[in-house]
Amino acid sequence: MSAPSVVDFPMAVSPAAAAALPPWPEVVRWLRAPERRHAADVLRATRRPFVQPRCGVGDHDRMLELLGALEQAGPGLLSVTIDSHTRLGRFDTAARVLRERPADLNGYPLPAHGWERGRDLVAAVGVPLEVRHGSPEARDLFAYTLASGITSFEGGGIGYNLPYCKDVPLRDSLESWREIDTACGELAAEGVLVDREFFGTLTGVLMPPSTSLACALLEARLAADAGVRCLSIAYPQSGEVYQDTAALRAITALAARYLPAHVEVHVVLHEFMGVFPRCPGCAEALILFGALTARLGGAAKVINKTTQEASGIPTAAANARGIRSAQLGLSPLLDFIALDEGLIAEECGWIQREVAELLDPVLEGGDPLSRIVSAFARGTLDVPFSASVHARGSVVPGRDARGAVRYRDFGGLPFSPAVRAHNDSHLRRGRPDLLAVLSADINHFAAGRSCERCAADPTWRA
Amino acid sequence: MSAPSVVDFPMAVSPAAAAALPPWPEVVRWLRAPERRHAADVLRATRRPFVQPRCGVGDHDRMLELLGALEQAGPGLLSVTIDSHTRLGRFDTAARVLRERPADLNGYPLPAHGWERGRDLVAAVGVPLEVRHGSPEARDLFAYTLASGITSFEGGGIGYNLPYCKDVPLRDSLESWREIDTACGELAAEGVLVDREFFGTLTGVLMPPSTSLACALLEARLAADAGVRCLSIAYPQSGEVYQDTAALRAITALAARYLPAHVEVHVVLHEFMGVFPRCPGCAEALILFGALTARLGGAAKVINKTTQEASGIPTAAANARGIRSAQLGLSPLLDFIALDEGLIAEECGWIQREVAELLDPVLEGGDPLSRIVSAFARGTLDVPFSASVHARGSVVPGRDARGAVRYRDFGGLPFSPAVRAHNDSHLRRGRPDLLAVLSADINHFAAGRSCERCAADPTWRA
Amino acid sequence: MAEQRLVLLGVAASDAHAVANRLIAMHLRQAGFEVVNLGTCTPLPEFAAALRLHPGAEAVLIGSLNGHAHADLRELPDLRAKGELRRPVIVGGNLAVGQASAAEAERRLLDLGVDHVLRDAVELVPLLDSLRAKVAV
Amino acid sequence: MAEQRLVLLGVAASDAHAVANRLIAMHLRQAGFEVVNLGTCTPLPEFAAALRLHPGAEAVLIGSLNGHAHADLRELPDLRAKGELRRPVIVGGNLAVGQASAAEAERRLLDLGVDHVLRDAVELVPLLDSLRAKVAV
Repeated sequence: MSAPSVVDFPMAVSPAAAAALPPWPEVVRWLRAPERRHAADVLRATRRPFVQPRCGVGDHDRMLELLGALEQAGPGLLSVTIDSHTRLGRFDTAARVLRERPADLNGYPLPAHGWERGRDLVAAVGVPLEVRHGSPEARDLFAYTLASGITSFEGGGIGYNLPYCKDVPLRDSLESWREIDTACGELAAEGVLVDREFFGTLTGVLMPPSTSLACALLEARLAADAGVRCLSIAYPQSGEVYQDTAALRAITALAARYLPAHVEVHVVLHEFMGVFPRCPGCAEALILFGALTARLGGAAKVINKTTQEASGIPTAAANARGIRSAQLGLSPLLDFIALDEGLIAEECGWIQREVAELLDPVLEGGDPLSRIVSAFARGTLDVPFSASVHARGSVVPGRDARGAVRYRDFGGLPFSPAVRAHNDSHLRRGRPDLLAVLSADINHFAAGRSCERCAADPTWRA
Repeated sequence: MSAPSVVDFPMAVSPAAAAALPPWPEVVRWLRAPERRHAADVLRATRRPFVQPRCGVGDHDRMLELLGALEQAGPGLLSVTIDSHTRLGRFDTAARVLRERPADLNGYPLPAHGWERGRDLVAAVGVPLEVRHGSPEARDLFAYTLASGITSFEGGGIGYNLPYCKDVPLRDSLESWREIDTACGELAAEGVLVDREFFGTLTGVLMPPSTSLACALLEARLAADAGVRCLSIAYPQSGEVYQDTAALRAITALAARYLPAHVEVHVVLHEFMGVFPRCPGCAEALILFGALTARLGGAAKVINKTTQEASGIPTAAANARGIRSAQLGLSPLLDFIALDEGLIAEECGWIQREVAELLDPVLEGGDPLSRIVSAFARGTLDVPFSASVHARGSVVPGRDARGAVRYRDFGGLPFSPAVRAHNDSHLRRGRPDLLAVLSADINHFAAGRSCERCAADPTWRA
Repeated sequence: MAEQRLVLLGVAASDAHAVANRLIAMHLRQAGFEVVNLGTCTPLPEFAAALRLHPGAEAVLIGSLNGHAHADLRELPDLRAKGELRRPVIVGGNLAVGQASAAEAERRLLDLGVDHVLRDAVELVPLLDSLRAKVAV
Repeated sequence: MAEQRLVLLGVAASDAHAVANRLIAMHLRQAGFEVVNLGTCTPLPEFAAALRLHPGAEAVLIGSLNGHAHADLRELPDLRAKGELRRPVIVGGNLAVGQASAAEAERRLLDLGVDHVLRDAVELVPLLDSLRAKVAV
């Protein structure tokens, strides 16, 4: 193996990473090996939604065990979820915790383990892997991902910044992700299709569909412009099945409008990302419901939850059980279930219109990246409950009577009077005891009403 | 306690049973105790379907453990399933096997254990019990059931004879069950409501809905005439959701037509009773589907299956998991699921018409009991795949293109030309390789196509 | 015109499973056989008595689905010793409790004097044809 | 006319959970407070600096949801010793990893010099009112 150098990689990686990694041509050769199966292959081949769990522990052997246990449950893809230290680029800290107390890591520290172990993970299971994390700046991690032989990578400059960081400028995160996407373009030219997934879930709580889709489509547009050919757009389940079905179907229509024709777009549903019920029956019903929603909305995959969601990182058994619960919702026996197509079409039309009113001002003009940054600064793009100072966070969401997520306060969003009137026809705006109302909306599924037992007797489980 | 005597009981019990049991007034006093909770109370109170598992092992302590484990899963009622020796009245054999190898018993031998232990079972759990068995003649068992404090008892002279016995005359079984029903009437006069359930499942394989409902309604009519006030009518899931929903809804309409107004009627769905899939994912999906069907059809309860159905009596854990799988199908989150009401109404109308054409000739005339016996002898009532020589078994069922169960051969059933034409419009009659066609229909759900994994790759599990 | 072929059919003594029995009867009748179906729960002496009544039967077909085939057929050597059931006895179904011991269960049935053990009903008519061909030779 | 009441609000240093922070800010503003919201991931010295900028603040409210409250606040005694953060410090949220140790976690925070630990945000305004009443007396 020849000595690696920084210039080998088609993006800026740190000298330490460059020194640790194999040279770029070797990485490309490894990725092009005909026996390699890629996430894009799975996404293309699927006729029904498949299930993908989250999955990451610190210790390498335990990670191998976990992947093996989850593979038994029949996921379409498996995840390598990265720990918090690594997400923030603190590879040394991750390495130290790994040596001292690996159980303290809340994910798999891929750079600390090294790319050879990454290849072990790939070799250990029969389905391709995706690296999932939450890094505002992920070039080194992406280099380790590719060197490991993994060709599916989640994240973008909006969705992996605003919910996770207080003060990383959007321009910095967007520009660093542009390098990652450019590298994907170079790989595509070499015949290696990298699946890039965008985290439309954002802050995960009461996310209005048009905000989710607008942010993910902007990331997808930047990625496509940089050369990415395989795009997965993820939307978080609100829990109102008509709204969710409409939002999932809107992704395909919006992609046709805002993305170039030569890219392939896969639709992803995140199982409910808000406050999960503690009752295992309610949690399992919610998981099944999410998967059923994915099928109704025509998603390619479902990112799954478990009955232990409310109490932290699940055991392998709970995670495997979560996969099976989602698969139940995907059973062909439930294919008879259909929704009122008229209602869905109407909801889908409004979602597309809202998204267009958010996207068009950003995309009709000069450099989209700069216009995104300034739109968030002005509040004409916004994210509720943003952790970052680089989004205004002045939008306030809420649930309507059916449970669909609407805008309780539009903040600075540039919606037309028609969109505003339609929104307000579902959800009366104004602020009568906002804390209580918002808390109730946030805890919509936590209140133990999702299983037959809780419905019959809300007191049976505290 | 005074010396018991045969004449105490309002039905003929054997001298041995009479000697072993407490006197009738003491049984009635026990049943009337205000703290006693009865199955009828649960059935009346339910707003959504609840789940009831099958449940019976030979050893008393293991039975207590099993009931305790299943109660954790939240059933609405629990079962005491009786072993085969006891079902056939061989109490001595059951007692011998219980002493020598209790694990060889395929149910709980209540008379061999005695009524005091029966009361232990009742006291051990917080939900009422039902005795489920399969006895063509069950007076002694019913006496032990009442003495135990159990007021729900399955069976009737048709459904507990034709599928279980080769040569017990129908008149004998019907007359013996009439005594049981008369005793229920006397108890009703004393203020004790016994729930009597009728096993419309019959031989359990490809049962046309009108045959199931006709037999159960005849048993219910005889029971009501003898004084029973609380009737549960059970229908076996065919697996075609429109047909099953229509059949469940038809029960209420038919009960209003054929049963006196003063009785209460509860609708029961038996989860699919045919050849169950071996794939655990398919089996679990089928269980969930059954429960969802029960909700759509407005049933009060679901008698459950487990993922171990294909391989025999389930473990306690598998049985508890089966309850939870059914509860998933009953989750309020799935209340958005609705069917085309027009299709259901049409199917429901034809089912009612078929049942009427089977029942009216039997009920319009003299003593219904005698007319039932002669109708089965003539084949104007019939059961496919009867184990008994007292039904002709010349009816041949089959599945139509949607999977609904129709009549492939009407045998001697007195259907009108309109009913025949409607049936034949769904299922072409005639016999092209009947063995292959019937085997395929019987194995409809065994073929591993009910879960997402099998649908994606039918080879993944043999 | 071909002569009418006749078989005796029934389910073993301890077994009330009627579905496969009815299916096989239909299948054989469709294939042109006359079937004397003794139905479920038929003890071996009842098969012997039926054969005395229908001496033209070319085989005795016994189904068993509850795993108790060996116990239900244990009188076969005695009956054969008395000159009864002198036709090929063909047994099919689920022959043992559990899958692992199926081969073992088959061997024990053959030891008892059962002539053929079938695992799939579609083998039945070809077997009857081959047995008849042997007799004809 | 009542004078404008002011509080400092923020989330502990290692914690990016913004939802509860935003909710509490809205709640307090609705209750008439001016809220200086320092947002997520705010180290204790940043709270101290904000208090120097806004000396009229009547309390410092710190949310913590990731179980690391004690580690994030361990500089409190030092800062107090230097004359900083001389206002009631009120902490709320999920204070420890796991439920069992919640009471223990609360005691350790109080030992560190935290003045009040709240488990429910609805207790916040009544607490602020009672603290103000004490000051007024």
